[in-house]
Amino acid sequence: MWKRFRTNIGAMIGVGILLAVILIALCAPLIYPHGPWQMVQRPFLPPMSVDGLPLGTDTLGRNVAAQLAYGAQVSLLVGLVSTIVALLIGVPLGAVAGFYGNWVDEGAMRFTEFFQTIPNFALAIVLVAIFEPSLASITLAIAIVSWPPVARLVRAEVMSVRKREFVDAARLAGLSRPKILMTQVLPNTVSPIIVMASLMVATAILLESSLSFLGLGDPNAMSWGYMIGAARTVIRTSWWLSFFPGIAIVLTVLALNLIGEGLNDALNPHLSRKGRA
Amino acid sequence: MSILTAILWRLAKAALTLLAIAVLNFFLLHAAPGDPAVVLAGEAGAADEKMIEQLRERFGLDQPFYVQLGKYVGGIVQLDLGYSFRQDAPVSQLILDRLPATLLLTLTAFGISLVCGIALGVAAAARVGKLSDSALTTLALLFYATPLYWLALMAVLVFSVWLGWLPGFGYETVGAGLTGLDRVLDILAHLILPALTLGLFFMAVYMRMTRASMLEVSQLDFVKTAKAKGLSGPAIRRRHILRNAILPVVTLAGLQAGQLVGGAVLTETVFAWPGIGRLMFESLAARDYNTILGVFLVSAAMVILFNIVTDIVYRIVDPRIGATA
Amino acid sequence: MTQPALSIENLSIGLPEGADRDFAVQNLSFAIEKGKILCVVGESGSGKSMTANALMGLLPPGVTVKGGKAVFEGQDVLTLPETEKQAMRGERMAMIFQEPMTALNPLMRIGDQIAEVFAAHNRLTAPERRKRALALIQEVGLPDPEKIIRAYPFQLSGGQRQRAMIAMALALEPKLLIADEPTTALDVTTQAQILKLILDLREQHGMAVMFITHDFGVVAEIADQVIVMQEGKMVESGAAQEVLVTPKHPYTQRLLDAIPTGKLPAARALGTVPALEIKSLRKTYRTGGGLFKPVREVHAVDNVSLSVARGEVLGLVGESGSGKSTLGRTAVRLVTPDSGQVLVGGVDIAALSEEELRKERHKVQMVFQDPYASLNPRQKIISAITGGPITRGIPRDKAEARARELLEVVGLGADAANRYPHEFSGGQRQRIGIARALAMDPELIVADEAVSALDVSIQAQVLDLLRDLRSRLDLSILFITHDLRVAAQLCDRIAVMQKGKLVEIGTVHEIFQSPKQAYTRQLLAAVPGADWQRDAVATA
Amino acid sequence: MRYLKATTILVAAALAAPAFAQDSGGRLDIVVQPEPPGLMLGLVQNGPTQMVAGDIYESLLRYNTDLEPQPSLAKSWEISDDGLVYTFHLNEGVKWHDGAPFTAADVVFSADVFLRETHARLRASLAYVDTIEAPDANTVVFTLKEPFGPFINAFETGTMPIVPKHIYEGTDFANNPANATPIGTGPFKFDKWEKGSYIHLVKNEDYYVDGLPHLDEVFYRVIPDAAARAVAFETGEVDVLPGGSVENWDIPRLAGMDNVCTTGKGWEFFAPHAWMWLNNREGPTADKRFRQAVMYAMNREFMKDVVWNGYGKVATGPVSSRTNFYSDDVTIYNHDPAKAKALLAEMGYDGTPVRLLPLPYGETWQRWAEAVRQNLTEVGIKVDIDSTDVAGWNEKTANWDYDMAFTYLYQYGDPALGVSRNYTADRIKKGSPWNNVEGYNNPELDAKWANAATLVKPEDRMALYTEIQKEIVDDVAVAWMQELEFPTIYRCNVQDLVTTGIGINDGPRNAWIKK
Repeated sequence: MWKRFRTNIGAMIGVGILLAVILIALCAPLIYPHGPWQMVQRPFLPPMSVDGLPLGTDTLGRNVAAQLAYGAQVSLLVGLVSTIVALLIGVPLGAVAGFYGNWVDEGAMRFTEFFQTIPNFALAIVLVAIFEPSLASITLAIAIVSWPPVARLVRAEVMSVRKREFVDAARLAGLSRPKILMTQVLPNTVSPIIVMASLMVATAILLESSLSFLGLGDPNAMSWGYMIGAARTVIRTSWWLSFFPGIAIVLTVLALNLIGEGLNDALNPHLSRKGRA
Repeated sequence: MSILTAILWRLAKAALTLLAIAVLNFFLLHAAPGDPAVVLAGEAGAADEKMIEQLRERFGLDQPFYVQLGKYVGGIVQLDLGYSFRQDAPVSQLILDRLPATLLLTLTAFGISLVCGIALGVAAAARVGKLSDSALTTLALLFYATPLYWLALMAVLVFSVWLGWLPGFGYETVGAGLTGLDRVLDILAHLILPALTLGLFFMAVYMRMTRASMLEVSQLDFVKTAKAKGLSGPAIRRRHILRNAILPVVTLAGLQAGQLVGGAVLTETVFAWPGIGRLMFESLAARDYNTILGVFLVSAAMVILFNIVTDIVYRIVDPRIGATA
Repeated sequence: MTQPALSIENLSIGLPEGADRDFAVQNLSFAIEKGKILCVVGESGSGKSMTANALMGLLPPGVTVKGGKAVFEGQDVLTLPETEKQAMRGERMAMIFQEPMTALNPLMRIGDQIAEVFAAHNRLTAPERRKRALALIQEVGLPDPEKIIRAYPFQLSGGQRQRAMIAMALALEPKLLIADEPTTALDVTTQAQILKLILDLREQHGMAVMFITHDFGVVAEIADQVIVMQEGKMVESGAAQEVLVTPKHPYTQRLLDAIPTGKLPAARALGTVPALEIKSLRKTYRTGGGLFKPVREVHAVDNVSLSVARGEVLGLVGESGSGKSTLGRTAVRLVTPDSGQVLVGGVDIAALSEEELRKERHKVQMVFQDPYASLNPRQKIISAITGGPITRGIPRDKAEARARELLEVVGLGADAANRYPHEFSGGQRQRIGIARALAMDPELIVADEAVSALDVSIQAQVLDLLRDLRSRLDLSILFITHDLRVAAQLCDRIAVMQKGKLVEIGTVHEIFQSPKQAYTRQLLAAVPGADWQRDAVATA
Repeated sequence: MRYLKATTILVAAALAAPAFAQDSGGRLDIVVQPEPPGLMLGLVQNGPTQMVAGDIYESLLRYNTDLEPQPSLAKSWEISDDGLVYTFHLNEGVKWHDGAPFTAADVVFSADVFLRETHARLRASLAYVDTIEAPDANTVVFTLKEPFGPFINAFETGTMPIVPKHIYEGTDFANNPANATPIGTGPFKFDKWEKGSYIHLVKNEDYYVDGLPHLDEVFYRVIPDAAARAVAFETGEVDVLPGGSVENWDIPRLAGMDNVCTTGKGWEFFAPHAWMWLNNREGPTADKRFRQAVMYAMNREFMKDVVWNGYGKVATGPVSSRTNFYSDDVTIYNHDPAKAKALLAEMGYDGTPVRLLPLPYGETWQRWAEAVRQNLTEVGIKVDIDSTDVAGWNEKTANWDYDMAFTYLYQYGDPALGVSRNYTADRIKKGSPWNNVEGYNNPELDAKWANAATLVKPEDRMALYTEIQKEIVDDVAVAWMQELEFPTIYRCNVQDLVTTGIGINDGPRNAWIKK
């Protein structure tokens, strides 16, 4: 599997970019010990115009490079944590629905459908506004709007796995149903979940940046969406302020997508079809 | 089960879903900090106790929570979305005023993304492994990874500000007094940028899906049958692969309708498009509960509508559904 | 000798890099006479389908013709440019496939799919095409052509779809029909009908048929000529009668030997203590139901009573949809019956609660059909086998020791224990499945089509194992199969089911030699090569 | 009796206006942001409503950029020497937009009945009023209980809009269907409101000042996004960007375009004054030394230059230098981190984090809060920015749930109207974000505020206000930040757009477009 993944050029490019982003995020406090908010120079300095400020300064004279580095922390953190939370909601729900079927399934799927009916970005906006923007509320809101596809995927996978004969064999072995679900069924749904999770991190990063762009970001955490949102009014005079964070988002999301596709090809060549729900 | 009964059944279910959404959101919104009376008073530039009391009374906020909920749900059942005190107009009026713009935007974006996505997906699948396929898939991946709003900003910058080809915002040229075809063309010109930016992301999604689906269907047995009949490659793609490959794309499109409507909030904000997404965003800051709830309901109804439409398309394309369901 | 319809010389087909061998087909040469049926026989992976695909120009990507030629109507079809191949396909050379369920476009009406053949070759006008389609539908014996022409594939049964496929293949009166295992997925009675149809059509149209099969029974039914293939090479060829009666190559002999011959084994004396008693069992499936959907009821098991004595192997035979699998699954309580009793060792397991059931589970075990689905790919063999005993409370070390022992018993060796399922072949997995069932010390094993998915030679080995276990461990087995020949080899008694009802039950000899019910006779008659085998019985 | 002589001269000038050959006709597109919640000025007085409805409704007076009263519905007026009786002589032949005649009864109804019920800010001034009477159809007399210096400033359109008695009398004001189609006496009539897009006003042909207005129509354009508003101006889609409609960073660029003029005028009446409430009740901010440290820690000049792009002026105290009664005789807090640190050390600040609530009015305010946080961080104060939207901001400030909170308020031309409300103890009331939110409680000063409001002589008032300012600045009741300046950006061929102290709000009345 790893062999197949390694030969996928796109995936390896993705891994490379992602590792670089992670490295930058981790090293941000070392390179820029004063944080992303420090006003270091005149505002609106274009890139490369002053030594030490390769990407220029923003509206308050803050170092864009430092902002990007700290923004990577927020993007990755929110992307990762919200995906984990979404998985924590979606996997059990989908698993139980798919495994027990009948009214459990009916109920769980109605519930899921219900969440899919509310336009998810609108719901995220309202949730963040209600809980007040902070990293925690943003993460939670993203998780709340992104679990339904997980639940559907896991349900579909569980339903297909539970029909397989080894599940019958486990029943005949006298295993209890929860145990069958945990030891026999769920382990066989892991690959598509991993693939989906990698794509969800990407989507979560996009969502976080969209929220920040609308001014619903955590005001105490520098993020890429915030940078674009803050720079949109000066986009004509200072293109670099919205350009660089935009590129950062595109690269990171692209990297995650490439990795997701690579994983998909390596783990389960037919996920694209099953995973569509 | 005929299409008609299926639709009726869906509508009945949809009504229940909508009611549930109303109740849930009612709870959610009323849990939010911020008192609409205080906001409204605050905006007036001055406020005293008396004014806030008056406003609360007018809004019905002085009543117990369950009474407010009861009244609201009672209204919903009669298709009354309530009254916006912030805007001083019935919510249904506010939404109806703005709905055409949103429908125009989302439907155009949906149409563009679906048609172009499928067309490009088919094109890429037909050239699988070739350079043009790689170029198309890479482009799709890029669109897929680009934040919608950023794309929108860049589009305004390039096409509106630098090149001056297209209007960068708004729904039509205000007060130009255009009528008939001129007005339609004017609206179309305004529509291009927002619909494209909103559609590009979904176009990428549908294209990738179509491509994958085409490739997968082309492995199926009946394609071999078609080849064995002596059909040409293009004929096989058109008559056999495409129709089968589109089904999952249609399903996906239906499921993504929610995202499309959600994405409209961003697009409408950047392009000053006078739709319900923007209405919601603005109402949120003002805690104009009834309007937010109304927008939620209407947009959820739109999602359901998209779902029903894709369902119908599915039923038309796939004869198996109606018979075995 | 007249000009053959097709002659192949030194055909070699290369496999892509990384495959388990370099050539799918190597140095293959044979010819088909006009109007004759040539059967290509071999087990899976023998290269017989690749040969057919190469002729049609339908090789999968990566697989290429490496050498040789195939002369058809004076041209080497292997070197034709794609456009000419395309023109040839469907018009002069047609093909039908194994899976009627997937070989038709699910979204297109049958009539359109037939008419499309004419369209592909620019023949006829639209109304004429329709007329011809109707005629063809009639010719292949489909009922109610006016309705069929507008039907979608899902509205047809498997046999009907295969007929529709044949109609398509016949549309332009091809000179050569390639049939790639066209009856393998069908029930025996349907298979017999389709074989007859192909024979009839050959008579009427005088086309040559290249018929690919793994079943010597089918060969006996229709072949004029036979070639036998093994791992891409032809090992034997000749007239059908010759090959069947006096096979020369050891592989052919092995294959013929492996076929459940229908030679009836001597009857054994049976005990009278029942291991399983099924009384008035009923199971009805309801589909649909809901506000607008009519309820559809299928009586899968309809008032069936039977018993399996301790040490007996009872064969449960029937076509698909006969309810035999449901009965088997009810016997192990994977399905809960609507009414009736399932007594195992005196306990009615149909009436147990979920909790009680888990304690009684070990009494009946099952061996499943699909060797690839019946083992958890993420679980080592040892834990697959010991899972049940450990749940029952047997200490882990004891359970593991027993598991290794059982792996020896089923002929795998104890070192198989620490490996994962994907390291084993289909036949080996079936052995693991048997070991797993045995590990529970069951009073009864239900084997649900346990050998159906296996190649003939492997099938024979597994049957040998079961026979061996039967006598060594005094096993009681409910052996479910669609194949009467297989049942005859292993079973003491046979029960025949049709549409949920028990049609007939009796000893193997009673069923084979003096069947009482018409349906049983029909089934027996439909067994491919029945006549030939009757000869075999006679000569045995 | 004291006549304001300027009156007649200006009326003459106005009447003589056509002699200057202003071009007539044309259309003006003005950005309005955010979209007003309603246009019935008597009911809603938020900024956008005042801007649009200021063309539809009128009050008795207008105020020039020096805040001197000018005629409007009243052509002349007198104030008795004791400062208790205000007599207004109304223009004759004035008609409501629906054709009904305008009379003194409308004024009495508006001030005494309608606005008393609906207008919180005016209600505070009306508390000084004893009676409002109309001796004849063209005369209105306000009689006060005690002198109230700033009363003459209360006759501005947004403060006392005159509403039609014949439409509102005896109805439920808030729910009157006529609110959707406002009827005023102003130079423009309401035509159409395309929600989310624009409000269209058309020329009032029957306007009582001959020759006015010059424009045929005015469009107020709703464009929700600051960047889009800038684009709209650049592409020529709108002609006027009122103060605050684009971010400050964009102003120099837009102002540098051809045929674009800017003016800082037109805000004198409001004199927006920005500060941070420092919660005087609890937390570190309850300590005067901490509040002083905050003042020293901040580099307000830098913030003005960078955040506000140089527009405005650093505030020295509670009163804007642009209004009356400003005193510069106060302690000046320059950027002095060392002093700030010393003060913090003296009080023993333990590093308790303080929450900073920015004003959710766009990028500038957000940046401002970030700059403050950075400055405070540099002297060792730990600051968390509280994030919130407009509603949350209102809620939190109204409920005193903050440590430091940005705000800005209009001064309405007189400390007694716009300043004292933020500092006197009687205005410490939960539930409103527009009073003494910080909880500053100084009874001695309260008395001085009260006294200053009722003195008749300006010089007496000045003396008191000077004392007040000196003391309150030492106490750092709040952290005064800046006198805001919102430049109006417009095409240079738009003439006479800003002629009064409320700028655009009643600007289109006199504006004309040079051809």
